[in-house]
Amino acid sequence: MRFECHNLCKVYLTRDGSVTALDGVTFAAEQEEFVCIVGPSGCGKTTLLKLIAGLLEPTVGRITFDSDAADGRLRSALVFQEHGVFPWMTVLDNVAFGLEMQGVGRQDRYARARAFIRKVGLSAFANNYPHELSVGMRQRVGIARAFVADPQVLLMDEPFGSLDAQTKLVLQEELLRIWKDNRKLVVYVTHDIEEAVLLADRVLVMSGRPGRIREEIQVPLGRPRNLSDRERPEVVEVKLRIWGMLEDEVRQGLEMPT
Amino acid sequence: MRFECHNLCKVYLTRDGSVTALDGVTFAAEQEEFVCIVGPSGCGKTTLLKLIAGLLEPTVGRITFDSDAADGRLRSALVFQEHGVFPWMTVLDNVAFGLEMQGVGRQDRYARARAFIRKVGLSAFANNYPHELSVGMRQRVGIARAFVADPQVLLMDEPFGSLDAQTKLVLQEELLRIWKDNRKLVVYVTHDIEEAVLLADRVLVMSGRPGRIREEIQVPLGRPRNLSDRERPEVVEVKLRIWGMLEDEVRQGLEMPT
Amino acid sequence: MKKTMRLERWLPVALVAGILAVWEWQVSAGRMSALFFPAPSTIAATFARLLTTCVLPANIVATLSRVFVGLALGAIPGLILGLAMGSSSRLRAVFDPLIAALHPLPKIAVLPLIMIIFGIGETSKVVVVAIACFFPMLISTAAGVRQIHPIYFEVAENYGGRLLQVFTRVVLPGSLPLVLSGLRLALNTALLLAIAVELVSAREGLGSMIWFAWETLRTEELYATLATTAALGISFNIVVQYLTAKLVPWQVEREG
Amino acid sequence: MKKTMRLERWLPVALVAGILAVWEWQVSAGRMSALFFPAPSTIAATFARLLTTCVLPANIVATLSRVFVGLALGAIPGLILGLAMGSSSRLRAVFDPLIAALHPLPKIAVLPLIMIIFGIGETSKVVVVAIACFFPMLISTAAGVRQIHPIYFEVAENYGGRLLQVFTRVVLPGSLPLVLSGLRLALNTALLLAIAVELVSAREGLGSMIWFAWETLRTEELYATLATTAALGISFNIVVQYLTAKLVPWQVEREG
Amino acid sequence: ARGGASPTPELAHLKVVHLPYLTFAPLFIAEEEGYFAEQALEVEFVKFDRSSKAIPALVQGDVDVLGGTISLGLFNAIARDANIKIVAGKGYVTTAGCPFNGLMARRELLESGQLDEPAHLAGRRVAANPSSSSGYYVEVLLAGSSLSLDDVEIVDIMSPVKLDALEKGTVDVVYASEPWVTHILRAGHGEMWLPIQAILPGFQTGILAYGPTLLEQNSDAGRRFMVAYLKAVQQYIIEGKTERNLEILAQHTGLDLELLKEACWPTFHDDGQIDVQSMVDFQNWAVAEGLIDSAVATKMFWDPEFIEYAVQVLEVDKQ
Ligand SMILES: Nc1ncnc2c1ncn2[C@@H]1O[C@H](COP(=O)(O)OP(=O)(O)OP(=O)(O)O)[C@@H](O)[C@H]1O
Ligand SMILES: Nc1ncnc2c1ncn2[C@@H]1O[C@H](COP(=O)(O)OP(=O)(O)OP(=O)(O)O)[C@@H](O)[C@H]1O
Ligand SMILES: [Mg+2]
Ligand SMILES: [Mg+2]
Repeated sequence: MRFECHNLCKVYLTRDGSVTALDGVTFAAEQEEFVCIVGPSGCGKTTLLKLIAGLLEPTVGRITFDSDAADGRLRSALVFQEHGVFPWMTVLDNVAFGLEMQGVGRQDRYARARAFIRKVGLSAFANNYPHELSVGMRQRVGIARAFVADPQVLLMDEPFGSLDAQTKLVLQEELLRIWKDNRKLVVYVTHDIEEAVLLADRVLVMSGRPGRIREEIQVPLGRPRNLSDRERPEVVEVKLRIWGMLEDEVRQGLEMPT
Repeated sequence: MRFECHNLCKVYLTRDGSVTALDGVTFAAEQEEFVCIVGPSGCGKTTLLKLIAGLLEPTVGRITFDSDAADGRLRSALVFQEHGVFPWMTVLDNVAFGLEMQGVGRQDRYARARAFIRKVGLSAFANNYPHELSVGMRQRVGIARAFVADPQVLLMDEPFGSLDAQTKLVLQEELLRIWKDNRKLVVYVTHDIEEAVLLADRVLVMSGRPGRIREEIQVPLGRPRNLSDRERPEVVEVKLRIWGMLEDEVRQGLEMPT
Repeated sequence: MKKTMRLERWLPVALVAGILAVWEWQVSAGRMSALFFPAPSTIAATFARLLTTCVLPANIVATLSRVFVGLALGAIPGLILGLAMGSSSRLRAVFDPLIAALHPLPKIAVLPLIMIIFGIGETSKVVVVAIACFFPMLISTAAGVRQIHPIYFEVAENYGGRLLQVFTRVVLPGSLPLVLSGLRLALNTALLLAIAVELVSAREGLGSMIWFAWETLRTEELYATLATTAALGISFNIVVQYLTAKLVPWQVEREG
Repeated sequence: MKKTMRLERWLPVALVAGILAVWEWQVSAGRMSALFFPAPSTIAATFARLLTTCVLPANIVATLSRVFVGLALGAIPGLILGLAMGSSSRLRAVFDPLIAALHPLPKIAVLPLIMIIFGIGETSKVVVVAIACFFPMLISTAAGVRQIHPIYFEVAENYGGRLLQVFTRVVLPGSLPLVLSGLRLALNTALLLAIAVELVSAREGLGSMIWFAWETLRTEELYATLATTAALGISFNIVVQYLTAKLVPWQVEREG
Repeated sequence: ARGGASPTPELAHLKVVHLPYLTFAPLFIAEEEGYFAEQALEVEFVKFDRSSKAIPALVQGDVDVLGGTISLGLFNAIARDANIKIVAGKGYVTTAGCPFNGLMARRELLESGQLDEPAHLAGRRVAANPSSSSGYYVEVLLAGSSLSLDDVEIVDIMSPVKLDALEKGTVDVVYASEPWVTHILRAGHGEMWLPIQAILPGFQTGILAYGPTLLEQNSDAGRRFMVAYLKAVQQYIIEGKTERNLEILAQHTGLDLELLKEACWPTFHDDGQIDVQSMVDFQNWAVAEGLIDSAVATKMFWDPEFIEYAVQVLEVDKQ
């Protein structure tokens, strides 16, 4: 499973004009690759993921998939930045939602969902509704839902943004395990440059609005990785490079707004 | 302006039982102090901030305020973890909302709101509605709204969680400036231990659910601080200490859920 | 909280009791026409008589059966079309003008036409009730679907939800609070129309009792029937509240 | 997208045109009773005659003035009480049973009582219209307020919003999409009831035209009046859609 | 001044119940021919869809004159101390001439002889209203064959539907009065079976009633109204279907001239008298049926003062 984005442009129409979110984004994601995307706030990362997931139509350009799935249908799962947890379903039903859509029977999908609910530490809340959860707990529901659906492509939009450092670490490890064992393609958006470097094979750095791929950085680390090992010189070096790139973009955005 | 929390307990009633979110939280926040709160996901940080803001009633315990405000009324502003940006108002009206509630005239409040909108880099979007913004942009609207309201107590619930590292840095600096210049009391919830150490005078470390104050840590750094200076030995030392404390809590929560 | 809630429960009862007391007093003092505003005690006695002679129960059953058959025939299609129209701007563009044109057509005025088409029996009456409660159900439901946040549709699409799945797992539960408020409107409209039809052409039912009470100017029977109607309205509301509590457990209740 | 939307615009028109064509054909072939289902061409001719002799315009004005006065008297209190009841569980506990009891009372059946209280003139007619459109407005509005996410109330409280400010800046805009759907229901209900009242007791208005058409068995006039009513319904819908576009610019429109 | 009691009577404004029916013909004529104006009356017609619905307004004094068919509500209101009284007749069942109202049956039933006598009604479906005069007619008819309303299936449907139901055979017999008699005859699926004159000859179908405003407060206006009314009744009786009368009726009933010419017009007593006995009978029937509480004495519901005055004035006028 791989895909290519060809010259993607996305223009949103608003009441009084339009916003160009993406402008000529071209890149390929290879088989079993772990791609991270970083970029300033509002540069179009979410837009890009939704384009890949097929939830939005590009204004210009197209995306091509090479799928090895039997039915030729792309099965991707997006972990939404805003969680998108259904308020009207219990945690259990939310997590099992992807399986339900695939037609997995009730018994089976609940069993599989419960396993992941345990992994994200929500066993005690399996029968609670989302409004009874904290923000971080809701985010974990969204993550579990994507994991359990076992997609070919896992699209994650700041999946661990509302989690404390320790929980994040545990779930990052779980993510890497799932990725390796199940030979998935992961596209992962994050604001945390360190996280991007530690997780990714390749980091795509985006420019400020309108979003373009400013640079692709191959991460010079082997596998398996020790996610706590943040101070290795290679990591620090790449981090600083990315930091530098993004800094201009951001300063520009904040000082001289478009 | 200072306040004290005495033995706060908060129990939420759910359909089938109850969740004890906080259990005996006691601490004081002093005049012009910058207090950070860290703790595992779901430990009751948001609950605590809402109690302080008066949006929730504690089940047990009470909060006392020593206010030096003329009207004796506490003016706090909460930056909500879920942003709470009104979908039916433009960015400008959202940011000016606090001033509007205070009865500030239209001209005046728009002028003051625009200044902060510029600071968070959203000038181009002043007349857009929130659904036309990215998640990070919406979060910046929430931050600007709190800043512009100029409250005595600023309560911030992971305010920069959805922002890229560079934007975050700029806004952290702005926050410190506002705090110093306007002699505010800030209570700041974050998942980023490093951030907590760099910003705070004192870090309160909470235990997992039910939330208690497990430890209070005085940060051994002078003012003003250089927020990019993350590798100073004092910082690293405190960071590691807090990390260690939280690690047990989290491992416990994830492996052996309540 | 519990205690004050109990107070609020009793407040409407107290209010009604107070109004009735003043009414009784005004009538007995001769300040109100006993012909058109018979004393509540008289009405209560009539009510009791109608109840024990089974006149009222039989007529309630007749009306309710029209209400519920009509509701089933009208509200279910209203629900389904409302869900569909709420989800699709295309369907809205097609059906909205038709709905807008048909909704305000006066049902009672076209009752003769309906009787010509559906015959002079029960069918016509039930059809009128069905038509009437179709619209509030549809309009409320469609509005309810439109206020579902788009992200939930994206999630469902993302996980490969098919049309029917999206309907049952997103559209229906997401709009449920407003479907239920539509149901409340539809139930009351059904009752209103059942009575209106009975006023015009039926030998049993609350409407025919009202008509009869007017024809013979037995106003105490009129009020007894109106009180029955009000009681039915209150029970409908209790049913809808019960359904809401059962079906919308995720609804957050603000206090105050 | 534009192009297909244009198609969807025309689809209902085409549908209606098709039905009319079949109808015309069936009547001219003698397969439908021309007495009760006069040919569309006959109806159109009647319509044109009523229009040019100003019979129709005068009656439309009479009905519309009742609709709008009744709407103002009924929907505004409905809106205000709906906003209040939606925001406060206390008010709900007090008023909900009363509303539930009063809503299903048959307005036309109590019209004689209303006439005793308000006289036989315009007031009574307008009062009935007002009562009828009060309820859908109230119920829709209250449901609309209840679906506002609690966080927005917290934000308003947090920034020290007073009751009136919370009303105008949170409760009203937050429920606006449903207020407008309530307005749509209320407008149509007002029109329905104005006609129903006119059927019973008015010498002018669309309802009296319909009644007269039945009494004289001039079904082509009946249909012409019904067509006028449908046209009014469509215009009401256009007004509500326009208001929605103006007042709810933040509404996200899903495609498809 | 023609017909005036006092030389220059004060102009009175009267609200009069108006239905676009043939039985209201004298009221239309009095208005159009200026008979009301002659009597210094300004008449405002008030519409109701049924005359019985106007009784509360009459009791309250919101309308001054009620014209209509006799109804149970009228007697019950009087029994409950409402000060309203019948003051003149407005149509009765004539024993001669064309049938204004009656029971009409499906043509094939009549032609095949399945409905030769009232007893054949048993088990048939009849469209009538059991709590009004049409129910009374059917019941009286059945009583003659020792049957009761329970032996037939009564349905209550609107007049236009009766036309269609006769055609489709979903009813067998319908009660109809003009212009529906003509409509049904024209449609061709039903025929007059038993005109009411064959069941209840002389029955007082229509009445004119005054409320407290004319009975108590302004009886002078009541007298003048009656003068104008009876003058119109006489014009109606004497002239019949003249062009002028046709024109007036067409204007007020909305019916076209063809239909008006074809239809049978109701009959009136030229002196405004009523058939008191038929009303007593009607009441007794209603009491027996439990439709009203008690029968009211004749002097409670009938006040002949106004017609007596009017007849006298008109006599003087003629001379
Ligand atoms: N529905 C929409 N209508 C109009 N403009 C939109 C819409 N969604 C996004 N945009 C605009 O597109 C740009 C990119 O948005 P996007 O959500 O993709 O950013 P992002 O990179 O995910 O930002 P963040 O890191 O803050 O989440 C923003 O400038 C935003 O204002
Ligand atoms: N409305 C509610 N009803 C029931 N339980 C609730 C409610 N709100 C919060 N809780 C529970 O209270 C606990 C604390 O929630 P809170 O939101 O305060 O956590 P938090 O520390 O802010 O977490 P996070 O870091 O994930 O935002 C959680 O276990 C949650 O399940
Ligand atoms: Mg984003
Ligand atoms: Mg929180």
